[in-house]
Amino acid sequence: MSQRIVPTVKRKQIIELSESGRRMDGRTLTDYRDITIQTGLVEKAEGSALVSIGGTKVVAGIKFEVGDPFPDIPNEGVMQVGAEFVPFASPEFEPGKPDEVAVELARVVDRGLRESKVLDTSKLCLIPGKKVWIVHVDVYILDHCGNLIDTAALAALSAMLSASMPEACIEGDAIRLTGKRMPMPITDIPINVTLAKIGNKLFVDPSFEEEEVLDCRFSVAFKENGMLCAIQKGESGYITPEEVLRAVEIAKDKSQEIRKKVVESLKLKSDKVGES
Amino acid sequence: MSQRIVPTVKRKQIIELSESGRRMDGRTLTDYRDITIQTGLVEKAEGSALVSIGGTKVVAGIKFEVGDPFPDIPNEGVMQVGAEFVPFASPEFEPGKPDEVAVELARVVDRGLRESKVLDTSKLCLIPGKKVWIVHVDVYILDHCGNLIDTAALAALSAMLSASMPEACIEGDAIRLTGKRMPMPITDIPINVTLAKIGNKLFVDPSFEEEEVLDCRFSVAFKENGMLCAIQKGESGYITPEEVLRAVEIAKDKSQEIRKKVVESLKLKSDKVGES
Amino acid sequence: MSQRIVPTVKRKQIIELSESGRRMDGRTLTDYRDITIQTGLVEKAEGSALVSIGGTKVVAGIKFEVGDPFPDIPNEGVMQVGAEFVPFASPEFEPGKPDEVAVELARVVDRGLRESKVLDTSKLCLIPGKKVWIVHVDVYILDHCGNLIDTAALAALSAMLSASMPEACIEGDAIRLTGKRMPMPITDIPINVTLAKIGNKLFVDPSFEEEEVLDCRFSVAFKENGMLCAIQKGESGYITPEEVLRAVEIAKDKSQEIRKKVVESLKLKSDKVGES
Amino acid sequence: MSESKIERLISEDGIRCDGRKLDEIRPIKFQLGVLKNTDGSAYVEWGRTKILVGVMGPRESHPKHLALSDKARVEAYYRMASFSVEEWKSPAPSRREVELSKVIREALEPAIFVEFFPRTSIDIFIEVLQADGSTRCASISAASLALVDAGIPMRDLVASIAVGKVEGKLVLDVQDKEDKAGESDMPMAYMPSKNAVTLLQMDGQITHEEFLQSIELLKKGCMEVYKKQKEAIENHFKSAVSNGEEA
Amino acid sequence: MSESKIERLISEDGIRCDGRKLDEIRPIKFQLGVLKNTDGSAYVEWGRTKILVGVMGPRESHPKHLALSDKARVEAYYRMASFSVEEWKSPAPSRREVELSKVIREALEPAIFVEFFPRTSIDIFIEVLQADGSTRCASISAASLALVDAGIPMRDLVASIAVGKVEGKLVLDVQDKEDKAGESDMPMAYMPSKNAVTLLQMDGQITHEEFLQSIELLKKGCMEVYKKQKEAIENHFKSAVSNGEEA
Amino acid sequence: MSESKIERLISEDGIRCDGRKLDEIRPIKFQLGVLKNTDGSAYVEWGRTKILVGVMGPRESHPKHLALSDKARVEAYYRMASFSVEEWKSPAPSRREVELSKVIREALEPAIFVEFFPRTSIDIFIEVLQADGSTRCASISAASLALVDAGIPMRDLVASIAVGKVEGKLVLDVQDKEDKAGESDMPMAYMPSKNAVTLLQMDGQITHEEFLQSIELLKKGCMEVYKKQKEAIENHFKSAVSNGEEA
Repeated sequence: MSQRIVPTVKRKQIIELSESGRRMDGRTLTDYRDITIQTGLVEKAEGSALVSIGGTKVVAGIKFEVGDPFPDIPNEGVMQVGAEFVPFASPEFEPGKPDEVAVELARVVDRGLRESKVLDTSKLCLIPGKKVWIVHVDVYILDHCGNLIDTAALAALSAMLSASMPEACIEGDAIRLTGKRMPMPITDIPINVTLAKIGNKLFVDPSFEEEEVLDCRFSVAFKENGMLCAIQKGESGYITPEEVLRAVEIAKDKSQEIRKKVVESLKLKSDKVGES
Repeated sequence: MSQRIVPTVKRKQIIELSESGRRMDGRTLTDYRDITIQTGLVEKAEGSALVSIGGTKVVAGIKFEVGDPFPDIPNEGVMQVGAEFVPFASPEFEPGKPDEVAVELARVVDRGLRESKVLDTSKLCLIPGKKVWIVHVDVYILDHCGNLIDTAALAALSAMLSASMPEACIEGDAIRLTGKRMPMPITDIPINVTLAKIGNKLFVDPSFEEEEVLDCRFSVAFKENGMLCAIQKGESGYITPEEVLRAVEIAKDKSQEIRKKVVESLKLKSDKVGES
Repeated sequence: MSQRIVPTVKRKQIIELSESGRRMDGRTLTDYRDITIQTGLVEKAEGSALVSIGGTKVVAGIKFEVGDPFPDIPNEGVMQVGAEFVPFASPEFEPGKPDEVAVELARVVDRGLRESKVLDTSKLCLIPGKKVWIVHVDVYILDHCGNLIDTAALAALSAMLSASMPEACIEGDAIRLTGKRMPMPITDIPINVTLAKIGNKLFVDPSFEEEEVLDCRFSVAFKENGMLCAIQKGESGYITPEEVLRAVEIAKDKSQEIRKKVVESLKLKSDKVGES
Repeated sequence: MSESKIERLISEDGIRCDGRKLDEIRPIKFQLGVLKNTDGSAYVEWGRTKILVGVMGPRESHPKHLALSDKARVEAYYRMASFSVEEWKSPAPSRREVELSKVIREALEPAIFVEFFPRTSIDIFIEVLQADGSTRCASISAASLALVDAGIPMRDLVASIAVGKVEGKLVLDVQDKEDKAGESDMPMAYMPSKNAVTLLQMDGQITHEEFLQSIELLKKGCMEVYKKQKEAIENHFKSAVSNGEEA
Repeated sequence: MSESKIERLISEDGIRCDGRKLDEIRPIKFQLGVLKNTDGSAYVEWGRTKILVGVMGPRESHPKHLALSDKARVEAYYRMASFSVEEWKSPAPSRREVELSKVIREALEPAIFVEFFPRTSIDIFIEVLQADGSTRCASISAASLALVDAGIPMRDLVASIAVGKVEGKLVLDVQDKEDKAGESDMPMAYMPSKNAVTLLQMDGQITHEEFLQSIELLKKGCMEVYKKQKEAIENHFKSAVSNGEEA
Repeated sequence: MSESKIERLISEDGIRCDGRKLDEIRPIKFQLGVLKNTDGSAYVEWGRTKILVGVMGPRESHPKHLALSDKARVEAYYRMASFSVEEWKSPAPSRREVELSKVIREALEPAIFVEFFPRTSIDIFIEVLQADGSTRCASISAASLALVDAGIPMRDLVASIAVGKVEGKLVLDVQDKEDKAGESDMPMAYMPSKNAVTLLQMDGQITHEEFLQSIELLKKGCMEVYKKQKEAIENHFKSAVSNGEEA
């Protein structure tokens, strides 16, 4: 039998501390831990980024592949998002066990990118109806100290923003790579912000120990223009509609803060994105 | 260790009762339980049927797909039969465990349909040697109260009999669906009849409790013209050659009875089938 | 918990006996057990061989299939080597469990054949860039009494040496088989020799009981011209560089002995191989 | 997605392609106790969406090492029949089915008194016979009834519905056609008496203002589903009593 | 199926393409005790069909929770080598192999005194090296001998053979070519001393009259196989004795 | 393999395409203690090859029946990230990854005092972030350091390197380009203080004379890697002490 030592003592501590607006690691309820973004680590990938939020570490890589379009959108490229839990990231990850947590993570990261139309897939068509670029966006969880969704989303985004794509030349039915590179057709910088509900408080960017005692998780992604582009409530607790509204308000502010960080880290001309 | 409470007491009761030609649920040895056939439940499928025999409930659906022919029969469509055990159908079915019982069920249903040539696959060719219709016939076991084979076979058959197929228009190498529907090329109404051997008696349409104590199962399928088109003995007991002959005699009668029921339920003009 | 009765007593016996140059089954340290090679057992395969070394028995079969070339070598056929452990070969093999031991075995056999260029894949192209012969070389372990690698490698080699391939006729984009057979483009007779290190002695062709107590396994393959074409150290012990050199010396001699045996068994004109 | 955009999904006077008003839900028909081999079951027809739910448990956990010492282990299995969608679907669970199984479980577990049944399992099996939009909402709503049918004590029923944005307008209870052509989809699951949101997801793009409106619309929609759930329970037990048998 | 129909499989005077009469079985060669690491084994060459069978057990069940408290658990694993058939076959078990494993187990289990060995497993591993028709019959017949070789007490040997309908005529012991071109295939397994049919299957189309004739022909064929099985056992134990060793 | 042979990989004065001499190794940078959730970890940049290794254990074996009564059970899992190679790689482990996991485990286990930790597991997880040749050598060398970081007692460090034959010449520490165009690849793992070869493989064709030279070159190369490993350990514990914390 699985021995779940319900960390009731720790939960009590965390809630008590939160009454005075503070957390175990010294943060306020709306603080993120330190965020670092390093791009270009994997030179063989079309784009890559190593992102950490506090101790949580995720690497993302982008690979291009020539493939078939979906029959219903024959002139658009395909973006495929995958998430892998490297077993050394946490004692709880077992090798080779595809897990609903990894599936959910991949799909939430995917939706954040896809629904904001971060990638203009109409520009990834090679031979209409026949061949398109498949863009693989894979995130690998290297160290799990809480808030995987935001870290993974940020890694995937940073890898895409820093990526260049192969230039292809179409000669009849043949696709020839010129060996040159061109920028990716990126149109937005969507940012995902996750909060934990513990007791009746909301904790931005929950740490591992906060996640162990949370009621539920709430993630929301914002486009540059402030529109919401993805929401995901997670875990087996509940949240009130009023808390949802509050969470969205907080997340909106934090998303702008993080987007600024991304723009600075990647030395993007923020206004340039959106034109592609 | 698996605790098999061998139901010896129940077996004794069932055998004793059968001496006077009766069964636990009041039937004679050659009675079927009530049979109901409801078609058209799944409008999105090309054909569908919900069939119950007593408490046993199976839904079948037909889907068409354009696909490649088998190399050795390049001008014929392909029929693929699958069987899924929905875990709520029985406490013994586990989620996601593909099981030899499901495989046997699918293959027995398949043979009953295939060997009777119920579907004229030569009429399912789209582009000779290149593209044909793949006809998926999938049965889902919803409630298991005994005699899955007959119920599943009847559900698959009823779904096929009630199905219509998409009309396709070939323009060069392109296949265009007109949006219209046309009847399926059905050529027979094969009926499968299953008996259980318990002691030295044969029980038509065994119930779940009869199946728990049976020696073996014997299934035989008949075409409209009375020819046998499939036999399957099942389970780890034996049957004598004499009992086999007796079982076939009984099954032949029952198959006609059930075929009549099918024709009435589906309002088929029985004589029309076979012409297609 | 897995009960590993470490056979320390047996190990001690084996080492003591080896001091006087002898082994439990009467062999010297450099003797192979009896080798038998029977080809042509499976007439339906393009080539087949049943090889035994002592009690170890392996059957190999060759099948040809038309398939796609690898994109980076578009004008060469493809050789695929597989290894299956039939569960009756050893009480330790479980049905359906793909095992790292089988994977290693297949890859070591593969490398022995591939690196010696035993098969001239450039002669297996059908339609340049489009269709080539896929040559399946599958070994099935039937009885495991030690030294699987050498037995499997010898079975695979013998099957290839005894194989003939289908003659194909290219008519435009169509491939027609003439029904005739032609010899395989074989260019070498690589031989794999395996030694076990037990204590500070090297044992050629280890038996099952020797394998149970070995420190490590060392396999090396030689081409006809004496060049080394594959090495694999195995198991969780070590070997010194000096022992490695000694092992290679011994193996070189043994490889010539076994090659002679192969040539005789298959009635090959040894000088003919290498011309193809 | 392949729907031609020329076909309007909402008419100028705010009527949707199936005749509904913007905030009108589809006809919903719940039925309890429809399966014989489960501890509880329910069937729902929600427009053309048709789903069967069976509950097994509380029962011994299998394998045992997965049992929890302080509460029941709840699992949900959301599966679509191969013929339930436009294109034939392989029976192997897709990543979508895996994720939906997880969020459905998380939507239902807060409603169950899991602490009453330590060391046991409660398995919720969902089979979508026909999918025409909002299958997760219909699944959650029907599963609540199957849990009631199984006699498992609940804090409240979980009612669920989705709001979508179609041609710039918020619409309640999106069907498949609207979902595919629409700009967003936002399903919510809600326990009214607890004011508890147990599922909330969103795809697509909406403004903050639309988000606020959506939440209101979702609450209204959930209350309507909740009412239908209660009626279904009442009818079920009434007929059980009149039949002189246990439900 | 790709066989041209112009080639006649049965000549006018009732001789089949391999020279046999309609009710004549192929040359069958059984051999016991062919493997070293099993508890029992057998090899059969049945025409060009070649099959190895190994039996492990009775031995401790693994995993333990599958053990049965009142009898041995019998499992059969029927597998075809990748090179055993015309086209290369992937080693992953096909649905056909899964079904055949089941019916072969069910054909053999009635012959074994399983009640003598509660809590144990008896595993029957079958490897088809070359398939030329009637592989399930050859497997069952050879597995019976492997069980004998393993010293497992049996009620009787199980003998098995198939009848087919080819060009309108019933023929005994169908080979691959006849099976593929033929109108039906009907394998049976039989314990003569018990008058017990332990396997019976049929594919294709036959009249009631042909069915009755087939059963008779199958009984005759099984008796011939049975005789060959007994001879093989006798030869095996005779040579074991003359070698002064245990079989 | 698709490399055009016209491009020379070694210049006339014996300089390789990346500027190295024939017996010169690439820049190697080891770092210990890079992960938070492991018992020990290491990161290596070996030319452009980049690998992370995490060690978990000694810890309770799971599942328990795999535990060994007389020693720790060592497992290695070598995996390549999907983006680590030229073409996108499916995350499902390939046969190559399975074999490499085995030989890496067998290269490391002789160095570990496994007999100190009966009934436990030591799991070595290797993630290749970028592969540019010699990934197994880099993995083994880095894993040795991760084991040290985990405080697991070792007989010696295992240092590993490969020799290749390129354009007829033996070269030390092959990178990807040389491996693919080269005539052979021969990786070795070595515990210098024990004079113990724990891994040795070879692909390709070499003469006996070249084989003898390769072994010498490999020993020299391993000694250089060994030196770098020791430096990395020293630096790590020095900085740990200066930070006043446990490594």
